[in-house]
Amino acid sequence: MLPSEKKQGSMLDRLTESVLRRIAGRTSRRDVLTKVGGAVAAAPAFMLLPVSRADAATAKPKAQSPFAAKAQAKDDLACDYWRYCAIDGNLCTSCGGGTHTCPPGTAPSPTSWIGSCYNPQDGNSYMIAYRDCCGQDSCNEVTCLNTDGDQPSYRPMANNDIIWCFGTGTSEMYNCSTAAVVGRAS
Amino acid sequence: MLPSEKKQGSMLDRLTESVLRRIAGRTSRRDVLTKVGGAVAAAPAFMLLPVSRADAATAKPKAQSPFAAKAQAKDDLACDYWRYCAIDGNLCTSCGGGTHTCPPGTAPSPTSWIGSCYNPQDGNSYMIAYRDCCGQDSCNEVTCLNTDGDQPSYRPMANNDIIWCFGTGTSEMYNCSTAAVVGRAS
Amino acid sequence: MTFPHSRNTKGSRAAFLRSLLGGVALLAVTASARADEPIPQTEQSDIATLAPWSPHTLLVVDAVYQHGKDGRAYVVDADKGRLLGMVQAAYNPNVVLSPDASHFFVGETTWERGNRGERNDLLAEYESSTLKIVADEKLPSRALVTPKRNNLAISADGSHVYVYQMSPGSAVEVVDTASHKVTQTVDVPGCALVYPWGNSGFSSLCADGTLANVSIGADGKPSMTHSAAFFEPDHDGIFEQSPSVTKDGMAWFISYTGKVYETKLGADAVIGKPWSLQEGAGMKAAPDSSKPFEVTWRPGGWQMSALHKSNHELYVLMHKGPFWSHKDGGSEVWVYDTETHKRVRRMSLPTPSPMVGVTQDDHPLMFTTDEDTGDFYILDAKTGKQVHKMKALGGSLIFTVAPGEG
Amino acid sequence: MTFPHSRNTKGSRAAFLRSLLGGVALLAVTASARADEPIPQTEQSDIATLAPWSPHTLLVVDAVYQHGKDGRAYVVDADKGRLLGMVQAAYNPNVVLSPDASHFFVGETTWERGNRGERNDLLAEYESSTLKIVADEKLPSRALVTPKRNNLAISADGSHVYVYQMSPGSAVEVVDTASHKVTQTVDVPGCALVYPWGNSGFSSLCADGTLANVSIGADGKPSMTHSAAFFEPDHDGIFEQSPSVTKDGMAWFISYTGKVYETKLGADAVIGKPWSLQEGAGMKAAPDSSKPFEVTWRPGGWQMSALHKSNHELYVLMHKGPFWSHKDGGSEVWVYDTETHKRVRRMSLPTPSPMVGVTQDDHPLMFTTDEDTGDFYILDAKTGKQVHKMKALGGSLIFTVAPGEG
Repeated sequence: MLPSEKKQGSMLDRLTESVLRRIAGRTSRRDVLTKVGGAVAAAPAFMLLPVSRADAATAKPKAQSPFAAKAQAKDDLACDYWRYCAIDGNLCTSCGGGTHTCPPGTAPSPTSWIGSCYNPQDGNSYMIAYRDCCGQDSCNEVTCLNTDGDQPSYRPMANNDIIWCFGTGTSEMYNCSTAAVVGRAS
Repeated sequence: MLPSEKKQGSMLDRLTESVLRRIAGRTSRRDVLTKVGGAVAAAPAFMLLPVSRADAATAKPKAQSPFAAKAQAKDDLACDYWRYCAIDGNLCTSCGGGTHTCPPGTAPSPTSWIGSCYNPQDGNSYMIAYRDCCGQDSCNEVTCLNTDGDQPSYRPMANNDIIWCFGTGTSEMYNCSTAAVVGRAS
Repeated sequence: MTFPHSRNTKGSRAAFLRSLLGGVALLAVTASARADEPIPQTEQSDIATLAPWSPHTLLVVDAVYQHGKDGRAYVVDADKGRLLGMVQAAYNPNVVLSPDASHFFVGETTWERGNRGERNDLLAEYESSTLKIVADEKLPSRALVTPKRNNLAISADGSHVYVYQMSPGSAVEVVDTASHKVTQTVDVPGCALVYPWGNSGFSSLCADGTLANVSIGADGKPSMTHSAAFFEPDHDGIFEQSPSVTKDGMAWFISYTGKVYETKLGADAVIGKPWSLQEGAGMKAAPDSSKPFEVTWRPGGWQMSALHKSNHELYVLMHKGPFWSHKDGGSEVWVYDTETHKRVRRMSLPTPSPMVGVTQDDHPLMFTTDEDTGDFYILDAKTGKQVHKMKALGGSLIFTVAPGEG
Repeated sequence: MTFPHSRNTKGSRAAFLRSLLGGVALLAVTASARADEPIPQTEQSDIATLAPWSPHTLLVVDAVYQHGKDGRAYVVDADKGRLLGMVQAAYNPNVVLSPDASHFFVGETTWERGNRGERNDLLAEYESSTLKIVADEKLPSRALVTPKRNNLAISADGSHVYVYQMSPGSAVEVVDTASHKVTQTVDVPGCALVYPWGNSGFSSLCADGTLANVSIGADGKPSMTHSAAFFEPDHDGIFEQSPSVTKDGMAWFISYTGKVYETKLGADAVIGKPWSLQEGAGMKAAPDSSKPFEVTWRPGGWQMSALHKSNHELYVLMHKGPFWSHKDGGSEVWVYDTETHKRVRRMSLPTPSPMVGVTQDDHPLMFTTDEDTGDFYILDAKTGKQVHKMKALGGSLIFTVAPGEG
């Protein structure tokens, strides 16, 4: 068993767990993760779902990183805006979109990577879905690279290098990233 | 009749004239130029050939422009190298090619625009064929914009805006420009 | 109408995954909202739409010289100095806006495998409010040349788009914007570019110093006339980026030395006696290519001129240089009254600019760029005072398109 | 093998024009040479070819973040600091060099109409001496992710290329380089990346802290083993860009805090007890994510490590920062003896760099970049002294590939 799985799961952890169960039926998450496939294993789609929410599990109602300690809640066009604690790329707010709105001419992905960011205004931490807006090449207005909780691509749900443009109905061309609040982290 | 056609044709003028005659058979260049077509005129290919060599006709064995007066004949990686008097784009010498050599992975166009440049070393002016190297996007090492004798695209043989990638056997994607000596201008 | 969508090589599996994943996202949001914990905001993703375009909403064309296959057209709110969105405009692209500003067209060229494979010359049509692509017609060809406004044009009523091609012969493709079909390709041998007039005519500038004037008859058949030669391309060429107005067919052809040929385009184009930009500013006229060393104020740049129609004002980028400096950016904009031929204003620019644009309203804004940084300047067109500076908006900003220009 | 050439929509006419124009060029040159006037040089166009690659000939991968569809791989002569040529490497590309450096492979993705239309995931093969494309295979898919070296790999004998895909499930496509065909796609659920070993095996790093080891049997069938979990991704993840050697299957997996797991890859991978970069430099080990505020020297960047095989030297980009600063570029390179686990050198960089590369010869060169300018630094790997600086070589230089690395 992984050391991180010993900890208490977060709300999102429990949430996605239950969603995962509905989809996977009798296959538990643990089974999916440890299943070793030959050439034709059929279950890889589940890698898009959170495989571990340890970062959520360790979330505290206090700033949990240097980024969080300096974050602000006023200017969503700046890289130190609180929601952007794990964003990598162009801020959609600078590209004609908003914090959870894609610019016209692009489409949001229903998939995303997930961060946990501290809001200095109310002192809570939130789960943030970094959904990419896709279909046009890079918008290049305000570009940020924040890495709180960013894990390698073998932890896809916590990785900000992946082009999260699956299922947009457009090409998988990356334009910008949004940062939608999807729940409380603690 | 165009005022410029009253002047004595240069060697290249006469040369291309004779080449044109071989191809066009009984159709003189003048006829081709003034021919007004409907929807299905068949002769537009001739626009690739020099339509007027007035710049050549006015060539003098002295520097004929501020560029020529300051040009050097030593460093073919610099924009003020004498042959580059009408070059627009990336120097192939900086992209892995030479003054008349394309970088590997690209191909030269058999077509080109033509400039007339003054060589400060021997005091002569030469006709320069600016043949583009094509098949990869812009190489971006040393980029120059010189405009001696550069005319608008309705004078295609004297225009350096056109992507001269016709007939390369590659895509018409511009990588860099060469500057081959093709004859004396005066 | 050809209108490809992204296809996955694992078609049905991909579709299944897509619906599955969409479902997960939805469930996640719903479940969050249901949870007992106090959650201040739970946000669903959406897509912005644009308000109807104002006279200060504009398209900025970026040719991205260093990465030509990623050209783009930016939609900018010039009042706020903010980017509203962008669409691709690949490889020597061009853009025209419909007369009512409800749609715009992008002429572009792609290759199936980036730099290889099948070439696609395309005319894409976008809805201005959503930037959604609504047509994506494959063209017979289009000219690959550093983009000039007049490589693509639209008729006064928006019924035709004209695509200049050079493949390698010169021709103009006529696209019916209702059917999205190329109805014909009109050869214009020895000529180039498209200066449209009215609903079914255009002129081209020719190598022999004439204008070719093409009328498309009620039967759809083109007929062509030529004007007499009125300029000498090798001694004093006319800038391809000279401004014109489609509605009434008026054009102001500006030469390298600064002569302005006011022209009424049409089957029987009438070319006025030229006046001089320098003389209009109280200076002596500039000499032509026969005196290539003489340094004086000259027009120059890439999109080196713009017109404010209702004010009868001609904006020209001016710099000090010798004859063959016609592509040097302007350090100043000189504004002329097209009726008196006099300079009425002179404005210094923040940095020399290769392009100038102007809006068509009563409080016009003027646009310039810094070639080295890609900064986009939004200036008061009456004073030259800076209103906004959009830092590094793009790579190679070559011209703007604003509502009401045609 | 699919191998498209540029096709013109006016096929036969274009072919005719091409032969015609080729003929004209030839005639023109011939006629010039025949003329009586003294002409010092009359030059025909040709195409450069490259000398056999030296240990200092390298590929520099440019992801061009701002214009991703125009990624490229530059071929650089590091002794001269000169560009030798380039090939396209579009949209999150990746590059591997054949063991004898005679060919290289580019994994790339294009869309038929630039940003729309059919998606093409491609494995292009180039001849190193000519940069001519010799194969252009369409793949089932490939992972679209900011490129890491180990998204693409080649076996020790060059017989297989491995393509990591995530569509969205994790899998590895095995390409036979002789037939240019994908012989199979091996699912690696819960795992990512390809660390090849020998001629027919590879490992992947997994979400549960294990290694998945895939052997391809003589019958072509894959079989997989898993190591025990040896790291905790959320507390101290292993850098995907950790270096490995294909020939003997040795890997040095480096964690965010600076632990180095020397590993012998294989069906029964053997993972060594980790040693600490900081302890090897006489400092105390860095804490993991449980103490996220502690600032100390840490490994970081993008391609944050390189290996000199024969010298047993591990090069690591180091910077001072807190735990989650693993993508901060290194202000210094620390060099370790992989046998003693001690730091043997410490070199300051001209500017902080997200990538480091090193050649495999006895007089090794080291490579870094300035992210903001795209400058490429060629340094003496033994002293850190600057040998050349190639100004603005590219947009987003992410890693280098030099002969003999595998």
